[in-house]
Parts: sequence; structure tokens; C-alpha cells
Amino acid sequence: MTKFSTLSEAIEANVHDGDRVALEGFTHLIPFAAGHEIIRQGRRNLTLVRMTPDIIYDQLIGMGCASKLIFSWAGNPGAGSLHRFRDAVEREIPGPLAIEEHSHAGMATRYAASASGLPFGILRGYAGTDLVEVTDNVRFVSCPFTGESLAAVPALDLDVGIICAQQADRQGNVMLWGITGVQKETVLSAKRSIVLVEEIVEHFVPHVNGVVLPNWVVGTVVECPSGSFPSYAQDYSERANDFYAYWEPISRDRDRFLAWMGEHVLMTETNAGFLASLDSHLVESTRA
Amino acid sequence: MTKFSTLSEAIEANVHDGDRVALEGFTHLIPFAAGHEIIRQGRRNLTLVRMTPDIIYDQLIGMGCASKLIFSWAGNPGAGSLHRFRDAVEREIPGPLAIEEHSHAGMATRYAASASGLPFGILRGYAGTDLVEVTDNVRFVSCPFTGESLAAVPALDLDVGIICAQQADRQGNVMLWGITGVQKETVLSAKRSIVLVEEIVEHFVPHVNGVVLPNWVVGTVVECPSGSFPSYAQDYSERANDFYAYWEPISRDRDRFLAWMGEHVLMTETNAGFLASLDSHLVESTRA
Amino acid sequence: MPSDVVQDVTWTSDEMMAVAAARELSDGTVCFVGIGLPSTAANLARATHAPHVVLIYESGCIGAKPDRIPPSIGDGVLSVSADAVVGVPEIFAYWLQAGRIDVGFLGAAQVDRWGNINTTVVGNYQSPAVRLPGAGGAPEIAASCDRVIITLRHSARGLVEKIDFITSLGHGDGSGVRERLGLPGRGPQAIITDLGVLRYDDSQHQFLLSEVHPGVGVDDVLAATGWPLLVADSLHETPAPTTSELSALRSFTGA
Amino acid sequence: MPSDVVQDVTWTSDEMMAVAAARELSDGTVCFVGIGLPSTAANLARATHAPHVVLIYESGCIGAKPDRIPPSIGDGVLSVSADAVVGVPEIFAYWLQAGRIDVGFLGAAQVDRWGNINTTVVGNYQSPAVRLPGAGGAPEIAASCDRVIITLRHSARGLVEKIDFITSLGHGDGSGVRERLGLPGRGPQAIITDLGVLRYDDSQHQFLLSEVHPGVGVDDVLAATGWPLLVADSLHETPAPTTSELSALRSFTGA
Repeated sequence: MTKFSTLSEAIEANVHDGDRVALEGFTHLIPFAAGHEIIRQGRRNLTLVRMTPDIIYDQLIGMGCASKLIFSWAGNPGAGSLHRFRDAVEREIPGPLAIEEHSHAGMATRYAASASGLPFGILRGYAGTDLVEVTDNVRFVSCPFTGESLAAVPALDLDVGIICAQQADRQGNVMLWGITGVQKETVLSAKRSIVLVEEIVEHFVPHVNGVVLPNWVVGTVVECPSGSFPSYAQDYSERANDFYAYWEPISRDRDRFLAWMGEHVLMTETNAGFLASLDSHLVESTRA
Repeated sequence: MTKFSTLSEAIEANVHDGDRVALEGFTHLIPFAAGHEIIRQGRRNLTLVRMTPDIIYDQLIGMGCASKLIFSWAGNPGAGSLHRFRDAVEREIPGPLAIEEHSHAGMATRYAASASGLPFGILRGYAGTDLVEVTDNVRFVSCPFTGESLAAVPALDLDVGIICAQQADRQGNVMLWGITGVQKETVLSAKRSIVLVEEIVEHFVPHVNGVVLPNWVVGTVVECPSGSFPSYAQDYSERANDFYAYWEPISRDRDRFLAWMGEHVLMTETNAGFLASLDSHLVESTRA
Repeated sequence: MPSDVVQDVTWTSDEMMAVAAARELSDGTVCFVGIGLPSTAANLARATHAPHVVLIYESGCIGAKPDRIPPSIGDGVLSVSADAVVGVPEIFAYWLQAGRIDVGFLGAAQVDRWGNINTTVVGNYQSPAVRLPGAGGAPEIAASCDRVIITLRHSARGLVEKIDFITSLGHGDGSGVRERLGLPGRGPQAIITDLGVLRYDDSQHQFLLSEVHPGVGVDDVLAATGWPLLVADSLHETPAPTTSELSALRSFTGA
Repeated sequence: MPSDVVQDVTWTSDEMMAVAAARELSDGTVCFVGIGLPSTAANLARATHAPHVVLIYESGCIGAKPDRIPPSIGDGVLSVSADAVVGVPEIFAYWLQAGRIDVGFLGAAQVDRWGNINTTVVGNYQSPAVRLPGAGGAPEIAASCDRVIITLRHSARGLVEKIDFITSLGHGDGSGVRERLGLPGRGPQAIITDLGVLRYDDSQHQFLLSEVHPGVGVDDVLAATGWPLLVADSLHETPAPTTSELSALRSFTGA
């Protein structure tokens, strides 16, 4: 059954050094605030998992929280590279970062296998690519009926799955809508889950394309408005596209990055504090 | 791209003797009217596919349209046996009926594999059951990562998939909602598809739990109000529960069955004609 | 558990069976429900001692809260009242197979002393005496739910020495086949009939008669069982239905 | 195709590239679209000659009809305007893998004469000179779409003799590897750059220079290509952007 708690309590109780953790979100509903809190609490040796690691993973990597990344596309969408990620992979700054990379289809298959309680999933993929050469986690199986060779990837079982959603109700059920990505699978693949919601409501108004996670599969709910900033929560906020461009030169320079993280993350205590620390032009006009 | 046609044209053009055909529906949205039209047109040697063959499959079997049934649960839900199905299996009346049976989970996996363009799907199922002994279409594969043995079932590729839905728009997109079962998978598993809709609308009002099939994956749309009777279309009709009890003694007696089929199906030409031929108490009060 | 027992109210053996089945569900239990007695029992539990029991129907309805007993597993009242409605592939993969369900209710045409279930054929598979509906969701419910409760009317034709077809695996021959196959669930734990309750005994590796319903003799049960049924040391009488259980049950069934 | 060509309007080479890419899409084409130039080209096609082109974004948006170029593949304007929004596992399994997509657009950091694509690393994988974003959806887009269109700016650093890593398979070494692997799609058919268009030639088993954009010389293209690029017999000049193409494009990009 769902627990309700503050963000700092939720991270403290659920995310431990060495855990395999996904903060998922496919452009939409990315749990930035949870990443900031993991940085504040100084977690180390995390295996970070995500299809599309973006700025918040750049921050976690740059701040030394991660020793491994499992992913399929690492970039600052529309704006450029993740320079902290690149520094880790290219130059072991701030330390070595092991990587295991897949295709999106492979990662989605891995999440779905884990949500299904299967040890692996199959797809028609990876064939003829060098991805197969650089990981032991893509193998091939033969169809027992046709003999066709198909790629097999292991289930992506998580210690902790963290997502954002628009709403929880007072019973701890969670609802999200819009682009729902692999949010459901992230919760269902995880031993422990944390869901940051825009608001807690008395009763849901059922929503087109709504995904409801019942309270008996949800771990901890945190009310955290704008917890996805600079990503967005459909019908609550707009994506802060400017922030992604703004991040590029900060990320590029490690000293500037560290100063920024100090001022905006380490020196603030909550997501509200983080948002208040930013230049108002980055934040304003993102509320729907 | 979707074609629009009458029911008789749609069946004539798409369902051929010897085809593998599914008329799917999980209690909700069962395409009875299409089954009646297949009977009127006298199709033979069909391989009928369905998770839950019910009255309309009893009728197709009793009228000699089918030579094989692939299924997971054959009954008149809440009311008893399918006597025409039983007569075919127990006594080869009106002729022999080959059967291939699975569990629901296995059938769902087979549909999902076919919709995914895979030759097979895997599940943790069938282990220790005699189902494995009576079909060649359940095999076992080893997980290439853990060595665990898992059941494998072949994709359920269809010649024709037939479903009901609540609405199509004028561009031939289809929308259904409520219990959506394996309706989407049925269309996506089929070379040719027919969708019977309650009405054709100018524009969809997006619906909670709505499934939209875009016109480029939909074959033929037939406007056929109450095409699912005695099943139902949520927000258009109520399930005619009385009909399921009413069917039991008709199905039990082959002569009575044949007389009923003659009067209500063979002697009528359309679904409206079929409905008008029934005692009004069976039909009335099923419109929502 | 039941406190307001009144023995002068009459009830049928089917009502006793439904009440006994409902009592197996504690509050908050997540329950995979088929149509018929299981649906009645689960809804009775929800209306009485277990208001937060979670009902999952294989049609894809999660957390259904019907205000009447649905006549089918795909009734509109289920989808409208559910917390979530998902597709059938998802309900079996993400919810049942993944081991998220506490209790699965299963019916049986035949069951043996190890809780193996036949719902496929009476007689030979290729030329059956009676062709039954088949497996439905049962094989994987039996494999993946944490525990399974079997309900059927008690007769020597139903509780048999040897079943004709294993549709759903219980405890095999009692020698640990579930463990060898790596099945996630613990398998059938109770067989609830109109005469009493049998419970699986892990040390004796078979079902034992554990409760007899009021007015039923142990000999009646043994005579209606097709194998030499062992009696548990803890044998006792099932508490009679309470007035609140009966009134809730009858409000559903219109009796 | 373009009828209202006016040579006195100026346009950039990036605009020419977007226009050339848009022209590859005929009306009704079902198109898997990534962000950046592919999204611009597909939306330009939809705004001009191909109003019924179907845009599919890997975020799960099917039939998106954005009124502006979305800055990301998961932009709110995509889900709100889509015919359907599905989960990411479904978009890859039921829609891409099942072979329902006509055209996939892919970008490339490096591409070779067979249309093999690298978006993973420049240099050695274990200690890369430049770490690139990685695969994303590309490997399966390259495998399963009926045809693939590659877009990148033309340079000898991008169009190379040998790519450092095969992220997405094109035509291998031209010896029929796609057929041997049983890949459902026909693979890359066009490489569209800011200088011209290369098309795959099935008899010569490699990409040939097929079109040069207005104002570009063949020698310019050959000099900017890292392998000895063969020129097609049918070489011709790309028709210049029309005013309607340019005005539609500029209304998206705010240029």
C-alpha cells in the first residue's frame, strides 16, 4: 500500500548506495526533483537506468552519484551533448562510468519483460549491429516453431523506479496521462517505487489515455508540484525548452557545472527552493 | 485505407472457405451479426479462432461452417454448455471438428506475438498441465540468461479478424472503449479485417480507455447498429443476459437449433431483420 | 470472526459455501475472480468484513467495485467501476504472471486429493464422454497466484481418485512438483464445498477435511469424496452464516 | 512535382535539404519521425504535397498533427493532436516491429557507401574520442521500416570510407546481408544532404550521387565525401524549393 511522504524522506528510505535506479520519463514527466534530492543526499555507486538519459542524468553523473549507466540514447534533446556524461565516458571525470547500451526497442522489451515477471524478452532487433559486440546482455534465441533467430534481452529488474505523474488520490492510487512512455513498466519492474505527483486529489476524473496505477503496486507518493521541471506534466505545465538550451554551456564547463549545482541544488533543500533559485525567465510561463 | 461497405459485401469480399477467422470479443463487443452473415453465405472449412467461443461460435459450428476451432474456453457464460460445439467434439455432428486448445494467457500471448510481427511469444505457463500433451503448439524454450524453462506458443496469424467497435469516423478510423480485450490485437494479427460499428461519426470525442485504430490498419468498416447483440456495446447497449439463458434449450436440441437458425438467420437478410425476427422481450431494454 | 451467529435463520448449502469462501479473503487481499461462486464470494467479502478486497477480472478490470453480481466476467458494471481497465494481454502478463495476485478462485469439474483440476474433458481427450469448456485463465491462475481456493459442490464424481485431464496443476502427486517446475505460487490451499472445507496439509502432502458445515456429518463428507479422505486433527464445525453475511449475500442474488 | 519554382528567392542549404527530404514522402506515407530535420521534413510534406502523411513518434504518438515543429519527440503538441497515444513498448512492438511503417528517417554522425550508420562513438568504443548519444530507436527503424531515408550535412567526416561503429545496419558490405539476416525492410534508399541526394543502387550495391542541389557542383560533392563516390547515369539537379515550400517551412521554423 502506498505511503505518503516528503521527497527527502522518500529518497532517504528507498534509494541506497549501489542500487539499480531508474528515473524514467520520455520527454514528459521526467522526475528531475528526485534526481536533485539524490544528489543532495550524496548517493554513490548507483546503476542508473533510463531509455533517454538527459539533463538530470548528466547532473547525477557529473556529481559522482553513478558508477554505471544502462541506456539507449543519451543526449540533451534538441540542444546537444550531455557533457558530464561524455566527460565520464571519454575521460573518467569525475570517475569511471561503466556503460551498457541498447536500442530503444531493446530497453522497452526489457522493461516489459520485467513488468511481466519474465526473465527475458524477445524482439526482432540488434541484428547486424555492433551493439551485440559490446554487451553480453543481447543474445539470440531460435523460434521453436520456425527456427527464426530473434534477439533476447534480460528483464530490467530495478531496485527503485521513480516517475512523475499528474495526480494521486488520497488512497494512494496514481494517475498519469499524455505521453506515458514506460512509466507503468518502471513502477512494475521495481522492488520499490516513488511517484512524484503534481497534486493529490480527492477523486480522479478519469482521463483520456489515462494510466492508473492502483495503490497496492505503488510504493511512496510525494506531492511535488513542478517536480518534472524543466520537463513537463501535461495539463499542469509546459516544457521549459529554454532550459535545455541554457544547460548546454553550463554542462560543457565542469567548473561552471559544479558552481551551478552548488548554487541551485546543493544549497537548496526542496524542489520549491530549487525553482526559486533559478532566473525567473526560465521558470515563468511554464505553468499551463 | 479503410473501405466502407455493407455487412454482406464485407463478408463476401473478405471471408473465404478455408480461412482462419477470428470473431473476437471478451463478453463485450462480440460480432454476432458477422457470424450470422457467414452462416447465411454458407462458408465452409473455416478455422475459427477465439479465446472465448460462445453462442455465435456454437451457431457457426452447428451450421457446419467450421472444421477446426482454436480456443481457450468454450461455453455459454453463466448459462451452461455450448451443445452444438459439444455435439461436434463428442459425436462429430454435423461433422468432425478438430480442436486446438490453450489457456487464456497462451492465447493472449499468441495474439500479442502476431500483432508484434514475431513468430512466437513466451509466457510462464502450461507447466505441469496435460494441455502440453494434446497440442504441438506449446513448446518450451530456455532463457538464454537464467536457463529457466518457459512456454512458447506460435503467433496467431489470421486471414481475417472481425470485431465490433462503438464508432468509426468518416476517414475510417475506429474507436472502441470499455472492455477492449484482444480487439486491437485481432485487427493487427489479421491480413484482412472487418469492423462492425454502432455508428459513423463526424469526429471522435476522445474517450476514457479508448482504443483508436487508425484507418491505415483497418480493412473494412460496416455500420451495423446492435451488431453485437446479445453481447453489448458500452454506452450503446446493455448485454441481453436473458438471451444467454434462452439459448440453452435451443442449443441442446439439434432439430430445434436448426429450426431456430432457419427462422432467425437464414430467412433474414440483415442484422436489422434478425433483430426484428426475435421476440421483442429479448431485444427491448438492451438499448442504453 | 462472525459474532452475530443466529442458528434459527435457515440458509442453503450453497449459501454456506459462498460465505465460507468469502471468509477466506482478508481485507486488502488482491483477488483474481471468475464468474459464478468466486465472484459472489469476493463481492460478499467486500460487502462485509473485507471492504478493501481488490477484485481483478480476466476481462482486464482491475479493482472493480460492482454494485450487483455481474452475470459475466465482461459486464459493463465491472469496467465502469474499475480503478483501471487494461487489455487482456496485459492483465495476464503484467498482473497475473508477474505475481501480483494474492488469491485465485478456481472452479473444477474434477479435483483430486492434491488439488489438481480438470475442466477440460470427462473421459478420453480424443473422444470425450463430456466435453467441458476448457482451461480459460485457470492454468496460469493456478501457477502464479500466491494461493488458490477451489470451489465446487461436493460429490464423488467431482472429488475423484484420479482426474481425467490435468487442466490446472495443483500439487501434482504431492512430491514437490511445483518446486521442481519453479512455479511462483503456493498452489491450492483450500477446497470449499457445500459440505465443508478441505485444507492442504504440507506434511501429509494432500488435502485433509478441516471443517464441516453445520448439520453435515463427517461420514457424509467421506461418502461424497472419491478418495479416502483423511481428517485433520483440527477438524471443527464451520461457523454458521451470520445474519449480516446472509443479508449481504441475498441482496446480491435477489434470494 | 514543384511547379512554381522561382530562382530569385534565396534559401539556405539546410532549407534545400529539408525540402528535398519532404519530397521523398508521398501522400499517405506512414512515417517514423525523429526530432530535428526528419520532423521538419515530415511536417513540411504534410503542409504541402502530402496532407495525409502519417507521422509516428517513438514517444507513442500515432498520427500526430502538430501545428508547429515540436522541439522534442515527446512534446505535448504531439500527444494532444495524435489519433492515438500508446505506450513505448507498444509503439516498438505492434507498430514498428510488425512492419507497419513505410518510411523511417534517420540521422547519422557517420554513414558509409552502404548506408550503415554510426551514432554511437567516434574512435574506439572502449575509449572513444567522441561519445555520441547512441542508438535510440534507430537499429530497429533501420531493420523494420519498408525504407529508410538518411539525412545529414555533407562532409568527409560524416560520409566516410569506414564507420567506427555499426549502430544501425544499412546494406552491410553490399553483399546481401539484409536478406541473410531476414530483415523485413529494404533498408536505406536515400541519403539526403545539404549538397545533394544519394540513392542506393541495387545493381552496383552502393549509394550513387543522384541529384545535386542548385548551385552545387559534382566536384563539390565528391570532395566532401570520404569514399570514391560513384555518380549515377541519371544525375540531375534537384528542383529548387518552391515559394510554397519555403513559406511553409519558414512558418514552422520562424525563419
